[in-house]
Amino acid sequence: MTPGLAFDLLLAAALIWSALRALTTADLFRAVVLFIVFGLLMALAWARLSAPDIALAEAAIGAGLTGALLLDAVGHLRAKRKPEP
Amino acid sequence: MKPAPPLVWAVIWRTALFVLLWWVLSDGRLDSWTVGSGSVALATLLSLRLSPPTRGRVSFPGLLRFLTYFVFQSLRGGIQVAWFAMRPQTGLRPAMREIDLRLPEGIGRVLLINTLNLLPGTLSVELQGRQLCLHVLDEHVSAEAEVRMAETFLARTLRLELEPA
Amino acid sequence: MNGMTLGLALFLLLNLLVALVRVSRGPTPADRLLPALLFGTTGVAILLLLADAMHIPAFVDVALVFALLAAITGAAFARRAWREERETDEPA
Amino acid sequence: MSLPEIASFILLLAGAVFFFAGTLGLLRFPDVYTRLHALAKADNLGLGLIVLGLLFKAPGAAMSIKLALVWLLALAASATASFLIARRARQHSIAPWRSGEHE
Amino acid sequence: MLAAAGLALALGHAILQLPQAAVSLPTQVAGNMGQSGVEHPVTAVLLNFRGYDTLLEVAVLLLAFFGVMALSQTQSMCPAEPAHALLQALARLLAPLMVLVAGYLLWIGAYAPGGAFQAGAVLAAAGVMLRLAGLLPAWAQPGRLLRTGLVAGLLVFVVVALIALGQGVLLQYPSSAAGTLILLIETGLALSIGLTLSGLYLCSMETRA
Amino acid sequence: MNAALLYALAGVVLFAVGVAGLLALPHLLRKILAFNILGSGAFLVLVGLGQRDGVVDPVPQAMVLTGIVVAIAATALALALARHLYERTGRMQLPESRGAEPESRDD
Repeated sequence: MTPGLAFDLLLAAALIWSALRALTTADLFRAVVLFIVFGLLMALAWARLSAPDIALAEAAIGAGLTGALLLDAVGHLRAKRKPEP
Repeated sequence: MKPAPPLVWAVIWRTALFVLLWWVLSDGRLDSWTVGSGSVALATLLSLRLSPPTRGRVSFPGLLRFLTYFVFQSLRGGIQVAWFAMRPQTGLRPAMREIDLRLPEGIGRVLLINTLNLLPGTLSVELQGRQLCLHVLDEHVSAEAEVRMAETFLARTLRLELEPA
Repeated sequence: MNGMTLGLALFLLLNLLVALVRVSRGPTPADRLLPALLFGTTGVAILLLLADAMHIPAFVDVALVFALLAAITGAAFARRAWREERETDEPA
Repeated sequence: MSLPEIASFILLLAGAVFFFAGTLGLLRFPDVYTRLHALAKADNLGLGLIVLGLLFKAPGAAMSIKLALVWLLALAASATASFLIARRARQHSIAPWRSGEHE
Repeated sequence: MLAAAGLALALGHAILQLPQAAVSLPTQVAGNMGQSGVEHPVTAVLLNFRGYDTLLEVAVLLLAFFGVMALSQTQSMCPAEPAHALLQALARLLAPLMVLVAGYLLWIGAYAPGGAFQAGAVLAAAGVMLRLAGLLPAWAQPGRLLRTGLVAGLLVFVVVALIALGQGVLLQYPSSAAGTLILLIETGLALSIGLTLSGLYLCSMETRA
Repeated sequence: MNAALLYALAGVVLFAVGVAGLLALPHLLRKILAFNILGSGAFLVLVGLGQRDGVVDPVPQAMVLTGIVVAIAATALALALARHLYERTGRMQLPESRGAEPESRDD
């Protein structure tokens, strides 16, 4: 097996794993972190697919916007949580 | 001759810096300057707007000495952390230290905090007034000596006066 | 030579994925975030190695964008997300 | 393999070792402050060595400076981010781990 | 769960069975590159061959932004604690660099990977960074300048399209001027994508009581 | 096995995971994450299939580029709507799934 193929296999598995964990883990903050990681891994996947255009867009949006938006939403939910009735 | 006002110098320096950066980015292609001149102008304007020019000047011999010190120290810092991480017993003896800074307020302190985060065994945790709270990996090593050393180098680079401790 | 560079990239990817254990171990939200911050360094290194191995210099630009924006996640976390006083947040 | 190629490879390898150490530190160190040490120092040194190794292969001056710029940006980002997170951790009164406590 | 697994299996099977495409798109694109006005195929597709996709995309972005803005106005706002000097210093340093890099991505788009979308995303990140450092006020009510910037991309696009329409077909530029026109359109696009994306963040985060 | 096809297959799995999550998870933030995963999967399929014979195809790449920007805009709008709902009702679920067990312990 060439290192390139091994890289692709590992990356594909990591993508699927992080997506699954982001949806199934019980903790909302953990889910958001895993989703951010998923987005950044996607940028690597686009690089391996020789699509630097998409890798650039995914990197800029994944690192600059998605994380900020989702972390903000999580903070909002935590700050506003009302005590259970 | 009167010294030039800081604004003119700031404009010249920053434009030169952004021109150099654009040259680096565009790999020196001449046809890039249609977009390049606009981008450099925008970046310079934004930079002047965000950080207004000050009278401070950088000493180049000082900068060179600081960079040598910085590279050498960050090598040491990386090796130290790697050593802690790879030992069978980490042998960490962390502690918190409070130190009064001697650098005056401003860009000097900001650079100091960033530098300390990359130096061996120190992590800045809080800065209130001139009091710096520092997390150290090994309580037996004098954190104060490290801070003083970094302060001296930075003060020389930025031509700043150190305040008494 | 290419094979070796790709092999190093593979090793770094493995490193990155192993570090994801911290996401579930915690214990504080900050600990969980650390693996995401790793992309600022390890991800950049992987991209630089890929640029060299695949002969696509545009990946250096991707790495540049990664490094340029790496601070945003950390800052957004410290300023916006970590607000509560409770720090242990194991799922009930 | 020529001499620059060998030097480049050795530097890349050394960089990978520091990345490994950083990950190890992230997993083994006992609290958030010590883990931030590992992240900020070992990984940045690793990236620096990898950039240095790639400089041997860079086609021109512009590309070399671009690679160095990437490293500088990563340094600034991780130094600031680790300060902000450590500060927040202290504000949340997370006590630093002391030697002798259970790891 | 089972249904999802079944879906995955069926789609995977379909993909593996898919016949080779009758028309080869890469060859078509390569054949028409001469008249596109740019040297990078992805940019040529985005702005010349399938320009109306991009046009509609900007419209969608604006709609989403207006949606977020409408939602944010109904809620009370309170100022967050001021950012630490260190974060402010970093933002002051990085924001001009982000602008420069955005300009670079815009320029390189004509020759190599890059273009208005990536440039817009980096510009938006500069906005997010400045907001996080407390250096940018919130956008409760965008002023006239801001509104103009927001629709600039759409406007430039439409104007160029109308001029071209006078000479032929919608969004088919004369190939002699295609390069300049595309640069013009891309600049407008990058600005308006950058403003819209950062606006999506700037408006949505000011909703805490 | 070629790399483009491998990523296309990974995209199929991601698509299915996203669909399942979108339908099955009650929490709105999770639904938004699932929607994004679904989208990423579809993008991977598009680009991966487009170049499975090794030739890089610019057409799907351009389409995915627009897709990514539209996806982030949709995400921001969805987050704003979800927050709005949360302010009004104190819940992060759609009204019709109120009978399902609440995922209120979300941290």
